[in-house]
Amino acid sequence: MEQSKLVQIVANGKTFNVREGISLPQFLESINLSIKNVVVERNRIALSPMDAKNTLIEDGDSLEIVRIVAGG
Amino acid sequence: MEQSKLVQIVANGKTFNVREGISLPQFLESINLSIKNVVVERNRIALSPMDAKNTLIEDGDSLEIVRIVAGG
Amino acid sequence: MEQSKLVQIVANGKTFNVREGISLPQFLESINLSIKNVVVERNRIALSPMDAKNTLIEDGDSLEIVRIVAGG
Amino acid sequence: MEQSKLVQIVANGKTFNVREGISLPQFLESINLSIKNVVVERNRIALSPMDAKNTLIEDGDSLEIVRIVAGG
Amino acid sequence: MINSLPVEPLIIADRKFNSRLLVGTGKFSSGEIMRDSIEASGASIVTVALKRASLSGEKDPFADILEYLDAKKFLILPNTAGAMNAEEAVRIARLAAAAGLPQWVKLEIHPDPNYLLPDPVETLAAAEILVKEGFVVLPYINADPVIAARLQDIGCATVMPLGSPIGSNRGIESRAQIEIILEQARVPVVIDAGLGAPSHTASAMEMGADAVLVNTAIAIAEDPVSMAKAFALSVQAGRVYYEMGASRVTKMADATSPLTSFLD
Amino acid sequence: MINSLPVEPLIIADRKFNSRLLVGTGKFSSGEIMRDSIEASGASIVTVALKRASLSGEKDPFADILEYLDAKKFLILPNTAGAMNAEEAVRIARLAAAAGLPQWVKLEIHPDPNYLLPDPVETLAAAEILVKEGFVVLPYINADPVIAARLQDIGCATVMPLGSPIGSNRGIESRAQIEIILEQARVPVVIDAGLGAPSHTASAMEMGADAVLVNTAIAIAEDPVSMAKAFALSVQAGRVYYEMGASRVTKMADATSPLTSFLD
Amino acid sequence: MINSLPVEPLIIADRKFNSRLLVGTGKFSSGEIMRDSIEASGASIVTVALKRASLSGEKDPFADILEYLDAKKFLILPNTAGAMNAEEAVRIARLAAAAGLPQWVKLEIHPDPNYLLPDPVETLAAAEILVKEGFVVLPYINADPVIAARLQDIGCATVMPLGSPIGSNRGIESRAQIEIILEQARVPVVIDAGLGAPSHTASAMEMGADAVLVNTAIAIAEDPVSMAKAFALSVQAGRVYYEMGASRVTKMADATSPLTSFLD
Amino acid sequence: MINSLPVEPLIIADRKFNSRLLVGTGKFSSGEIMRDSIEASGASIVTVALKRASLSGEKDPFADILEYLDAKKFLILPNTAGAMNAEEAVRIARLAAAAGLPQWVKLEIHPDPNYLLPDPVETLAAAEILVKEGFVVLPYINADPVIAARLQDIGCATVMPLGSPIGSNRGIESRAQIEIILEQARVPVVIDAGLGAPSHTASAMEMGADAVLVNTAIAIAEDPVSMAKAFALSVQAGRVYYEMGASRVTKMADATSPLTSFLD
Repeated sequence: MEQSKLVQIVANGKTFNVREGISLPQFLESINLSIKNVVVERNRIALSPMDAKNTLIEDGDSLEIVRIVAGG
Repeated sequence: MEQSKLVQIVANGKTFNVREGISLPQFLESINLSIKNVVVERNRIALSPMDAKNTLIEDGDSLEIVRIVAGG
Repeated sequence: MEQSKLVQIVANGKTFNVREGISLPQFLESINLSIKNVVVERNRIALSPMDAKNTLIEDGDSLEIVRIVAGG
Repeated sequence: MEQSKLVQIVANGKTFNVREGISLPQFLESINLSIKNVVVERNRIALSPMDAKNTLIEDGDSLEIVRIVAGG
Repeated sequence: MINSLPVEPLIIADRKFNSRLLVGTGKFSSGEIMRDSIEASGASIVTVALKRASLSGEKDPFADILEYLDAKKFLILPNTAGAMNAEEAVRIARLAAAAGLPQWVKLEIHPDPNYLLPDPVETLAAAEILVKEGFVVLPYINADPVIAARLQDIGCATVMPLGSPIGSNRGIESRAQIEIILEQARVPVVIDAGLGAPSHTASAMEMGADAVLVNTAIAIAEDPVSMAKAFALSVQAGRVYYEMGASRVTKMADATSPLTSFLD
Repeated sequence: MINSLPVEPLIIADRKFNSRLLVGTGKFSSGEIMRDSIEASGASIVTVALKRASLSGEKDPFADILEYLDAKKFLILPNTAGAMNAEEAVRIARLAAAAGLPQWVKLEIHPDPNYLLPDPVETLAAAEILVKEGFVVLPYINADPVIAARLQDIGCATVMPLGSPIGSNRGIESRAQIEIILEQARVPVVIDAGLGAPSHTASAMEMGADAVLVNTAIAIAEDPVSMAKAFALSVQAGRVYYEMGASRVTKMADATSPLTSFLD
Repeated sequence: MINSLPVEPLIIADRKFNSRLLVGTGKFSSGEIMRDSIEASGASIVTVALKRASLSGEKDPFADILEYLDAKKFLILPNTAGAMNAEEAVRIARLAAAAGLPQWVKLEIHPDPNYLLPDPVETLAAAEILVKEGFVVLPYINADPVIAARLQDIGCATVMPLGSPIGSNRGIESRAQIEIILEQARVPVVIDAGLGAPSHTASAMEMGADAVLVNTAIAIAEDPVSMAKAFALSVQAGRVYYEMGASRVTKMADATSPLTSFLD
Repeated sequence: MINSLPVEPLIIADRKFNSRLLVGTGKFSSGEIMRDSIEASGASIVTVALKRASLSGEKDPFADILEYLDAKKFLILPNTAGAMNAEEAVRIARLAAAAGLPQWVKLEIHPDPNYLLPDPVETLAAAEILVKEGFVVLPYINADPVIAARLQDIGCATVMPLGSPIGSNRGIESRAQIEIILEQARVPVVIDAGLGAPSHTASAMEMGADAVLVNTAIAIAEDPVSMAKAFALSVQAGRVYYEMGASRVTKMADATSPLTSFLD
């Protein structure tokens, strides 16, 4: 069986090596986050939940993953 | 008929000549006041309604007739 | 030699037994005070320096000895 | 004798027709101002007294003529 | 309904009152508006005054004020306004009691016509007599902690320091002195006079006043009924704050949102 | 029930809100207490923040804040706290909108960590972009009337001058400047930050503020639910007063009781 | 030199004083510093106190205070601090006079140990006796206009309302009441106590106070001599302002530079 | 003579000034009175304005202001009043320098005609240009600590926050914000505008301001020369106090006279 290639991305300032072709929801799951509880900005573009669901991770992607939290 | 004697009293700073033996309620009525709406001090003694009702005017009486009014 | 009689006085709330006939300046000296630096009230009468100088202590005297001090 | 040509300039927002070749000091004098009491900006360039003295008016010049006055 | 926030009741002379807003009856444009405003205020204590009756026959407009006040719902508290000295104040108090009002009195003696500031000497003298006669005495005073202490020594049931001159709507001008009165008080402190806006009464309650008295600001408002409610709300709000312990005031900011490293 | 006093509704960007008290969600000790306090406050607008998710696996305590807030009952208003400049603020606003929150934003950019005072230059830059993108922008500003006017020129839906530093509970310290902002305002003015007691919010409303935002003073109170009600009452009280026209403040006293010739 | 600004002299009981700054002698670290500070202050009136002599032999550090004060240059004004009631105050005043001090007295009776607030009842009683005995009486009072008026009626030479508690350095906290005292005064008004900074004394003079008394803020300063001068300057500055008529305070700005159409 | 109290000199852009009182030249009734008042003030820095010359021939009353100001004794500081934006302000500054005035400028841009409040955006833009051109820039700003910090970052030689609107004589209304500016300042802070009484300038100096600017209150006083001196005295007094470390403010009293057991 062929080994899948790894691509490098940055999420919230940290570097991650992930399988090529992985989806954003899959990546989030891999780090114990759910697409339902976060909002993601990919390469400076904020993603709607719909867009986020259908996004595939690409090499060099820069992600900001944020939550809605308490604030005044 | 014999004419009744007059006595002199002071009420609220004004002098009045009234018939001898007149009651306090009668005097008040004579000046268009009702014993029900005023409080009376006679010779520096405050009169309860009961006392006021039974009081007879005497010569030289000094009356203060006051009302309860709005105030802060 | 005859021993002089003692009289009892109160000064600033404390009881003192002093020789009969002693003068106020002498009494003050006996307690290390000088008539020049204090003002004395004797039996509720404030004494001028002149009066103080000529005052003889009597039995039962009540003295207040005060100083002029700093104050606002 | 030939009549000198006129050129048009704007000073402090007003239009003036002045003789061609006139100097800035001459222009100022013509409107009762002295180069000693004013500061001049010509075509958005502030002129030092020296520069101002040697400046010739040109067609289309835009002047701001200001004074130093009281102020807080 | 307005009294929906549960706060501790006010207790004066062992009597319990649900509201910490006392209301005066002066200056209203009609008896009906006065009645409705007092109702709206939720007040438990309502002041009235005494006045020489006119003997010349014309009708006093408010001569029948008690018809508008249900003595079962409110404590009708007579004041001694108009008294020039202790003796007059005592006579007025006795007249009020003789008239059947409760033997309580808001003792106020203020001979100065411009600022209506209370005379402490006459007030002390009158208080001493009235307390001995069994009156519950609520004296109106300047914000003077020494006078407040003396009146408490005599046996007054409250002290009522002024915020600012009667009817001036200037709020609490003698805050520092009132704080001392509150700190030293052994009886309820009612801040009276000059409270002209809901923020004034809220602030009075936040400082720890046990109650406030408002009259002018309600009575001469465009809509006295709504203004009465507004004051009632503010008194509750201030009291809740006080009972909970005041917020910590800090010099610097203290973030309400997470601030660190939001984005790279 | 609390909203018993009829006051004019607050209108921001053509949307009508029943309450003039905005509430922040920061600093509550639990989601349940936050929810109940907001309910008690009667607020129509509730702020939230955005924060980088932790990628190290531990659970954020409030990560599920939206479970406690019914988006049908409240306008959930995201803020941009944590943004160090205009660009970051814009990105945060877009993220919030992408997340499905309404395209409204409480724009706050305050790089200084001690006083959290807003940077007017960055705020103006961000506001310009966000307004163009269709956001309803509510900028948090210092009490600077010129900045307030500029933000209105740009098309902001409100201005939100600070009373005093965030979380400081110091009340309204820049009263004179806020008065000028109010006088010149063409949009609703919401006084934000530092309002620590009901008297502060009452006073803000009495001055003519259209609304106030409170967070810290409610969230860290001993009993946040009661404190939320207290602030709600004070806001209503202050608004009623404002709508009625402020009381006339006088130098001298103005008697509430008849004074002349009480007794001989 | 410091007294270079020509202001009207202060007149108390027909005696003219060049300086409107009265200085207390308490709390200085040495007699020499006290003497030099008083010199620097330019004061014409200097207060001293009386104290029971110690009979146990130890030397009082300041027992010889009069050696530092030239009675030809200053009016040495004894106070009655420590008196718990009128009777004690009268005795102290008489002792001071017996000692050869002028028959003037700063009458202060403040039994409360925490705030040292004057007792108006005892003060009135003592003033009445002392005035009859021929004393020039300068009573220390709370900022109570009614007490101030009564003391003037009795024949006091000044009234000395407190700005804030003695030694507290809090400035003028009862401004509104002091304004009334000033408006109604028939004798010079000396603001005493709590004046802790030159701006406080300047402000007191600007309000129209005839003089001020400072002690703590000078005596415990790092450099009492310079601080004494600073207070002297501020008193003069404030007085000049007052004599000239206060500046008109406006709501809006009033340009100091020409504004119209500077450049096209 | 007036400058008799030794205080640290003011240093702006490495230049040393003996006086911490800056004086404006506007609104004086004559050149002579202006000159004498400035002399009396002891000021080292004096502001002037620039104004379009009238081309219609009538004489400007103050057109010859420099005849009254000795440029050897004072730094003549031109302001940019009248500028509606950064570009105009820069042009005015350049004109002033071209005229031979020092390359210093009091940068003020306040388009609003009612309150003359400075526009921070235009002020920042102009400051950036002028600093690059070598000007010593003293910007007039609202009491906004963030703007103050940005102007310092750019290289301004001071910041000049306003106390209250120009010419209003209202004193220091934004005290809390000015305290933050002072705490964070890396250049001298000059409080400008609205200082209407000596107590205001004393208070500004006591807070730690490095200098103050006064114009209206001196210029329109009944006797500007005496008023100038009064302000000078108050500035010195306030500075001495600041240099010595402020007095400790206490809640309770702290006796200046011995109190214990005066008499039995």
